[in-house]
Amino acid sequence: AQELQRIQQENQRLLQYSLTLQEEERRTIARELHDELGQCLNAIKADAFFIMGDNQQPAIHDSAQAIADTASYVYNLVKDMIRRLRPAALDELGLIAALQQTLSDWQTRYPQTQVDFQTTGDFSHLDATTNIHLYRIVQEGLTNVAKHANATVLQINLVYHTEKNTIQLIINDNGNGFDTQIYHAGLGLIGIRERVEALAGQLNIDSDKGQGMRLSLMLPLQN
Amino acid sequence: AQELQRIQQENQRLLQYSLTLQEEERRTIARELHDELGQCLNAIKADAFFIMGDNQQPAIHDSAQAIADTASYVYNLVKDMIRRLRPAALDELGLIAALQQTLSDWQTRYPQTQVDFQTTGDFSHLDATTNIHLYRIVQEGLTNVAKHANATVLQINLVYHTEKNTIQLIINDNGNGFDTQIYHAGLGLIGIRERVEALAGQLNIDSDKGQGMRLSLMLPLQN
Amino acid sequence: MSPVNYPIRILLVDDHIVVRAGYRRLIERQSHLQIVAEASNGEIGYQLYIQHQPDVIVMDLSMPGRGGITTIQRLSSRTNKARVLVFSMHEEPIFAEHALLAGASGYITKSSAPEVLVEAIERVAQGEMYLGNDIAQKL
Ligand SMILES: Nc1ncnc2c1ncn2[C@@H]1O[C@H](COP(=O)(O)OP(=O)(O)OP(=O)(O)O)[C@@H](O)[C@H]1O
Ligand SMILES: Nc1ncnc2c1ncn2[C@@H]1O[C@H](COP(=O)(O)OP(=O)(O)OP(=O)(O)O)[C@@H](O)[C@H]1O
Ligand SMILES: [K+]
Ligand SMILES: [Mg+2]
Ligand SMILES: [Mg+2]
Ligand SMILES: [Mg+2]
Repeated sequence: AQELQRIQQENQRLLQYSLTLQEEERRTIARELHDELGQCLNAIKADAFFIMGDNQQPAIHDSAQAIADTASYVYNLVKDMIRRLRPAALDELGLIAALQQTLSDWQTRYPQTQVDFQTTGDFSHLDATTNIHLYRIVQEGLTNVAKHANATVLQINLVYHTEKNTIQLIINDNGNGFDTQIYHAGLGLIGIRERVEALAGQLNIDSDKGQGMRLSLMLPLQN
Repeated sequence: AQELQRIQQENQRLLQYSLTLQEEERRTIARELHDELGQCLNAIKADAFFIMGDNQQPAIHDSAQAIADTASYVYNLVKDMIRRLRPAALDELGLIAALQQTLSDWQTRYPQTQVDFQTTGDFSHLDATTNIHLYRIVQEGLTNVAKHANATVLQINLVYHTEKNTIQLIINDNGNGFDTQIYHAGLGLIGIRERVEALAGQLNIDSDKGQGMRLSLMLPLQN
Repeated sequence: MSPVNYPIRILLVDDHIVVRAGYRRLIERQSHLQIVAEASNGEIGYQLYIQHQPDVIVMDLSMPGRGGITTIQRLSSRTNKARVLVFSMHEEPIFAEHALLAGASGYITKSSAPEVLVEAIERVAQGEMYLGNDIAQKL
């Protein structure tokens, strides 16, 4: 039993460690892309416009136009990559602001599902690791609702329980649901389970055919 | 004991899964950077050169020059990111070619250590996961030799044992070595251990002060 | 050196549309070069080679489906007349080694100056081997 516990702790430590490394790497790449590329591409575009305005030769005009178009194309691509890698708001404005931003983007894309986001308590002092894990879990929850639920209501509830020093996250939709006895976990739910485990939390998934789905998790906070 | 084994298997599965996901993501990012950004930047440069060659107005020439310079600068940045993320040769030319390239780059940077790379058998049919893990292990081995060993000889041996359907990798240097009883594992050796575990392999590290270091691992192959 | 009929007829094989458009603009401005066909992957490139018998194939390596190296192997086992100039993002010399082994006549990287592409096409059309400076130094 002691051996068991030791292995479980080792397990959690390794998981935590490799997830943290991965998020660090994402953050580094996003930052590099953001800090350097965006500005450079805009500078290129400005020079291309200058050439177009100042020159009448058609061949030169064509080349300058091609440069401007390609620079815009690359710029959009980079913006997209950065967004996928790391939500800028998370580091700069904190978890709640990042979630608000993400939920409002999601709401625009899926107007048929009404999103209701409620928070209770102060989340400004969460550490970066907890922040990113919670953020990614909500992100995967949203993807699943869009993909599988066909729901009309999606509730997301984030509660800080002061007395127990724990955080509770609930993601609840009223859509198709699924039979928890026979479903096949994809990468999404495994990833959520991993992150909860890495934070030594508890995960519950309740669902049934036609009954929507309710994902609920409890995280103990250190210190 | 059964419970223990179950947990260890679960452990290995999760590790395997999260390492695979991470490497997949790296590959995707590297490919996007390579296929889209790199090529677009070169196309921009080509058009800028054309404008320079065809135009005498100094203001236009300067702008085109600025475009070419900025595009080169960004290009070098992106190339660096790609190299860190994923060696293109691994996916396109296979494990042996990728290792040859990496070892020859390393040899150029560290001419004081003589590198000897030997392979026995055919490695063209390894799956992508085994490829990337073996590649990363050698990569970390090289970093460690450069950082800690001060060796004059580094031998790398990759053997495919047909009868047992296993792969053996040996990384052997004749440098400083370290006391395996008291050393502190950094992220490098932990990472190697993780990858070997994820592949259900066996890892052995032999070393002692002044005796060099020998890292040897055995991987069972599926099918 | 073998005699060359001008214009040099070129087949351009690259999966990236921006690259093809850019290099088409560049090549079309040279009166002695002519693009006779374009392909977005190795399979189509192979078919178009048979159909058009171009003087030079300018070939990318990384493409979805059949990539550059297997296409070069396939071309060289069919005919010894196909002259392939590899034009790739990859700057590691191991790619050039593999391409030349497969039967390519030249290798330049996409970060080479445009004049280099033009010169390499001319030289390969004349039956010479051509390696870009950056690669030749590292080989
Ligand atoms: N909100 C939901 N409503 C209905 N079914 C769901 C919901 N979330 C998950 N499921 C069911 O659970 C399964 C597993 O989800 P999971 O996120 O692990 O995988 P996936 O979404 O199918 O694929 P992946 O996340 O790897 O792209 C889904 O295939 C789906 O059947
Ligand atoms: N080839 C080697 N020769 C001598 N000592 C080595 C060698 N490889 C590893 N070591 C010793 O083992 C220790 C742990 O190696 P490890 O790669 O885990 O960490 P690190 O290299 O110190 O840091 P990191 O890899 O996290 O950057 C090293 O600090 C060093 O003392
Ligand atoms: K022409
Ligand atoms: Mg999912
Ligand atoms: Mg190390
Ligand atoms: Mg390509």
